[in-house]
Amino acid sequence: MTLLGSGIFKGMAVTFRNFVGSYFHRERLPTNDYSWRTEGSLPQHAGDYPKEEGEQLRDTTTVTNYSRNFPMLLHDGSEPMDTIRCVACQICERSCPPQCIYIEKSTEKKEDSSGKMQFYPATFDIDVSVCMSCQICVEVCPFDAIVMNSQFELSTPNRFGGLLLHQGDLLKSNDYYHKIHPEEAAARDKRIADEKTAKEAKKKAAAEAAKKKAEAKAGAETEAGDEKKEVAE
Amino acid sequence: MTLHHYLILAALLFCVGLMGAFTRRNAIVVLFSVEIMLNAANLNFIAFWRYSENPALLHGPLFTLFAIAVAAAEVAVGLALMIAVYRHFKTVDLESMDTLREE
Amino acid sequence: MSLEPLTLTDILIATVPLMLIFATLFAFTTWLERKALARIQNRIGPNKVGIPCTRIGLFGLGQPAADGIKMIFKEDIVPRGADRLFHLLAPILALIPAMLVLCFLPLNFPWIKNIQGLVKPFMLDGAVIFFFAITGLNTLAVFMAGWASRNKYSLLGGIRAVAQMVSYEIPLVLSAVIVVMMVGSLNAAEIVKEQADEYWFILSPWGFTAFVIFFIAALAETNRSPFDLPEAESEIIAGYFTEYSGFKFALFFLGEYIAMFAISGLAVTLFLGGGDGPGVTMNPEDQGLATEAFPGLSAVWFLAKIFALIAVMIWLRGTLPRLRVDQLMGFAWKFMLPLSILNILVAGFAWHAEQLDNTIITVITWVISFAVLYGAASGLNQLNRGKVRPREYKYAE
Amino acid sequence: MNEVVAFWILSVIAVFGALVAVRKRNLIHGVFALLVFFAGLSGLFLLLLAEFIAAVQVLVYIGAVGILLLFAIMLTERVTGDDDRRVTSRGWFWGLVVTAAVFVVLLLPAIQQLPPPKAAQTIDPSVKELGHKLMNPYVVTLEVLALLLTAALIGAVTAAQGVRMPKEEDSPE
Amino acid sequence: MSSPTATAPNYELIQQDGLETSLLEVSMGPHHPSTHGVFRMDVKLDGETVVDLQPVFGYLHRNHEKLAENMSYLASMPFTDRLDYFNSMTNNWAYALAAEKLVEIEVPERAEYLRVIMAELTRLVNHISLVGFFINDLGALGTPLLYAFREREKIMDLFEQASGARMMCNYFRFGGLRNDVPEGWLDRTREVVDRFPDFLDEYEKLLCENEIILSRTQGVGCLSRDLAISAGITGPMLRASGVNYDIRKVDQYGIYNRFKFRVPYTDDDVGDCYDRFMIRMLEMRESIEILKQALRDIPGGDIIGKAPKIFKPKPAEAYARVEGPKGELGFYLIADGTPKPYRYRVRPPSLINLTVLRDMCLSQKIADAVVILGSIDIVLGEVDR
Repeated sequence: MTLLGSGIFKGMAVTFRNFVGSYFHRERLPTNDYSWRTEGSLPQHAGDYPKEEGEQLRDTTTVTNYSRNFPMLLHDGSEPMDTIRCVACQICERSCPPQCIYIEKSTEKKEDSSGKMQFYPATFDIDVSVCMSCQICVEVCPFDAIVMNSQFELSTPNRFGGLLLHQGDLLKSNDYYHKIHPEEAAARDKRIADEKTAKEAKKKAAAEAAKKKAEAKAGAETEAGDEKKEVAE
Repeated sequence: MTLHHYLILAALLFCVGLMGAFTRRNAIVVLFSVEIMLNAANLNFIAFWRYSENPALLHGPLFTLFAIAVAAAEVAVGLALMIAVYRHFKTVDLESMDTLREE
Repeated sequence: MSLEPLTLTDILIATVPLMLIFATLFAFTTWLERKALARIQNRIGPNKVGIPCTRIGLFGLGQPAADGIKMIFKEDIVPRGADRLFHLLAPILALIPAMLVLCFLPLNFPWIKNIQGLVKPFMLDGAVIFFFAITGLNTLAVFMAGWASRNKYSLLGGIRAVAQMVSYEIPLVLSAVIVVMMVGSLNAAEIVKEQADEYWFILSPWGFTAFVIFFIAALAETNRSPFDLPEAESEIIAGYFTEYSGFKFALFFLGEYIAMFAISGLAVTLFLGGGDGPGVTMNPEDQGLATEAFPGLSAVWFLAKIFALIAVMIWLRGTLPRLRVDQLMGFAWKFMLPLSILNILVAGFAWHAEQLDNTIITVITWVISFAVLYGAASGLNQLNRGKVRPREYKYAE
Repeated sequence: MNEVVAFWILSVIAVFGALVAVRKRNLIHGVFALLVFFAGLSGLFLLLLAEFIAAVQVLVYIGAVGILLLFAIMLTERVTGDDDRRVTSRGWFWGLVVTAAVFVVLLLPAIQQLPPPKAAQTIDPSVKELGHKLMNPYVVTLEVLALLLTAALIGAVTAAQGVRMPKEEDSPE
Repeated sequence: MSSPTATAPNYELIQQDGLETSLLEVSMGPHHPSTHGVFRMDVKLDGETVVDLQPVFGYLHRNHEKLAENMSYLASMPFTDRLDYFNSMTNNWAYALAAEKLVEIEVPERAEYLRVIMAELTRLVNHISLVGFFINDLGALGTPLLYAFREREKIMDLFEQASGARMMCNYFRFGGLRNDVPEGWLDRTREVVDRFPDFLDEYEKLLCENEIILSRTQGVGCLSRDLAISAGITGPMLRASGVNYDIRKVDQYGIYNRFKFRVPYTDDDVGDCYDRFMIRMLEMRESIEILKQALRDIPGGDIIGKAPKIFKPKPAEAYARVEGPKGELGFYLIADGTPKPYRYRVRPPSLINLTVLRDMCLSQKIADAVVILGSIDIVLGEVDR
């Protein structure tokens, strides 16, 4: 026979241990008390909310490597619009599940960062009140032009216009990307570089092959009949 | 304060109760009225005891105590009867319970 | 004895500090409860509101004041179908009895000695029975609120509250009867004096049983967890005060906490020796007034004991889920009532045994009564429990 | 002085409560008015130094009878009374006449025949004494009362329960 | 909506002869504190006893299935997160399985292990918060719930580190996973998993022997084995009704055949709330066993298989199901050769488990109705889709 009400006493022992433990073991507390921090290290405090339309908040980003909130557009150089990676191919617009991206293609081409003539987006809007942060646009982008930003504090006094991000709001430099997602950015850059070198190597190889072929062709035109025979076999 | 004040008050309360019992047709209100009358009587007991020659005998409070107990029993039984009546007649209106009246 | 020597000043001296002190304690208790519950749940609790216009937190001690200000300025909404008069009266009626019974607690505040007349508030000869009579009024307030709101959840809450309070009043009173039997008086001061002379009643087996029954019934009377069915949030929103907002809600809240103080105070008076404690001697001839090491010590002891009980209430609230309505009733009628009646019998026998003034007999009585009470409690528990027990489960590979 | 003020306040409360209780259409309001009357009366008992009776008055009337009435009303009637049914009985006029007559008859002896009022003695009532009295001369009464209450309890339960039809055995708990 | 086979006794109101008692109709919800979302129960009460109960749902209907039929296969992946928003990982898995069946993609070894790890972590998250909510429905003041959320937070942090989001993970892809877990993630997971049993011990001590919880849950909301089977109940609820059926064992999808784990079930035909609560508590321990084995054996390598660049399956149909924390979660796809599915259908365990609500609640108390609803473990995102 167990003690009368033993189950209740056990439960009370557990809550008592948690009561005491919450004073001594910080890891027991699931909440963060920001008031413990000093003024400067607060991520956000109430006075900082934007008071005027268009006013942006201080940089608010999280630290984990894959954190994502809303997409941003990457550019490589100092002048955002001159070095924008996006070529307005509109793949992301088509594959966006909630259809929150709106792109207008430019009518004429412009030089991109690598000096190639490309189209660029005349308009690139993302309605972040619709966006569900799914990252599909990032995955489908063949130019690595759109990646996820981790800035989470987007509150604005204007609930219609303020949540429609335009190209200017979305453009962020590659350095910023490196800052917020170092691992991911490094991997991505490495892949781009690899692809580039591979492409160049391939091109070179192709060129060489073409050259060789041309040479071979030139050199072996006499044996054409035999080769044809071989191919046929 | 004198005894007369209390006696007049008790008479007034008793008559209020009496009026309720005579003029209302809802049985529960009649029960209220009976309670008011009983309480007026209790007030008389206590007042007489307070102004009596020998209060140490405690007759007044004792009688009131018994009266309150009986009244409590009365309310309980009365309400039970009322529910039984309601079950039968679907009302506690005293005027519609007239099955004994000759037509 | 007569009412005449009492002047208005005396009345004010006796009541105003009492009301102020308990209102302050109420504010403190809300803070304490929020803080303690937060810590039990591994949260931090209120810690921001301190001195206005500064960043000094003071552990959030300003929170009750902030809450109060918020409550006052909130819109007071009365539902369209509601009975406006009763909707207004109910919270007031909930507060008044709770405030009223505070003056029956034998609190030896220093200024009480300055009162001219012989009558001291708690010297009422039938203080204990007055206490129970007036606490019973709370039921009406709850019913009134539930009925006047014209809301189904409110009505359910109100009816639950009435059924619960009426049922638990019986074990509450029956366990207090034991103390009254032992002392032979309904006078709170005399009960305290008796305990100071002999022993605190919680230390005897029957006293302990009575205390446990009393405490459980007190939880039910004040609608505290695990008996907070009338305001069961997960079932009937907020029960009888679903339709209350603003200051009326605050009044309910206040009434509930004051009732907690009052009933804990009665438990302290009946079982925990009232203001008795180190440094306090009760004077037999001076009707409950005590000689103290410094003025107010006895009141401090009293309040400390009240807060100990309230801490247990908070602790229970943080731990337990609530009962179901039929289990609640079953617990009152099938467990608490038989046990408290048996307890009265045991206490009666024990009292006669103690009159013999023989140590051996006393010790034997104590042991036997403990065994009887514990056996009866477990037996009743077994009977009521039925087949409810932890089960074994199978595993498939 | 205190006593006079208290008496007048309490008697006004009591009379007002009683009047509202018997005149109000809305029965729930009526019950609460009745409870106000009981409370006022209990205050009067306290004024007459019958404190135990005052406590019992609150305990029994306000605590128990009030709740009982509330439940009975909720079980039986349309409570608000805002339909246009007549609430007074047919013979209400004669009832009022009889009431007035009784009032006069009751007042006459109080005014005329009693000896002139005298001041109350100073008494020191104790609950203990009351208890002793209950045990010593009135113990039989007390026992009979207990019996009566038990009988009333049983009677009330039987009367209110009615004749239960024999039900199918699968009626749920 | 009544259940397919109503075997509950036909409740007749006790009409005490003459004393008219009318039923109290209470509409619990859609904004009721304990209907777990926008769910409504039209309850008819006789006193406190439930005489009739009508579940009303659809307040959260978002046209999930039709939407998915109008977008590419990949694009509905993030929408599956929003079905049962507690368990986005298992939802993803079920959908990925169905798509993989359509085109027959091989999933790399490491991805399979990671999938199992994610699914079992999800199960922990779901069960622990369900138990918390359940005890909250019983009337506790949130203490068990907050303990549960403290532990849930740790797992959510793991999810965020791996996938970038805490709840809407969107982590699975056809043929594998979106990205590899970051460095050190496995060690952190091991740490969390190793600590979890300590928490469970504490939790069991707090709850499992508490007399009030026992008496509130035992004999409440009984679901017989026959009714459970014929109503199509799955998951812990079915096992609590005495049927040993776990899709992880039956189908052995993924690599579940490599792990040694047991499936708790009850033998007696009671199936009350206590059983459902305890089965979930016990299942968490088994999940921890699976997690330990998976974290021990996980190999390196690729995390995504050779998936076609444009997902355009040949005309075919596929049904894939997983043992979600709430029951059998299935996705049924018909491909017609275009990049969009011709038909897309979800078998939501929450909805199908909810169908027996009425049968379980009849002739119980109103307080029990809330508890029974809590023990079914519904998420309205999945019920209404």
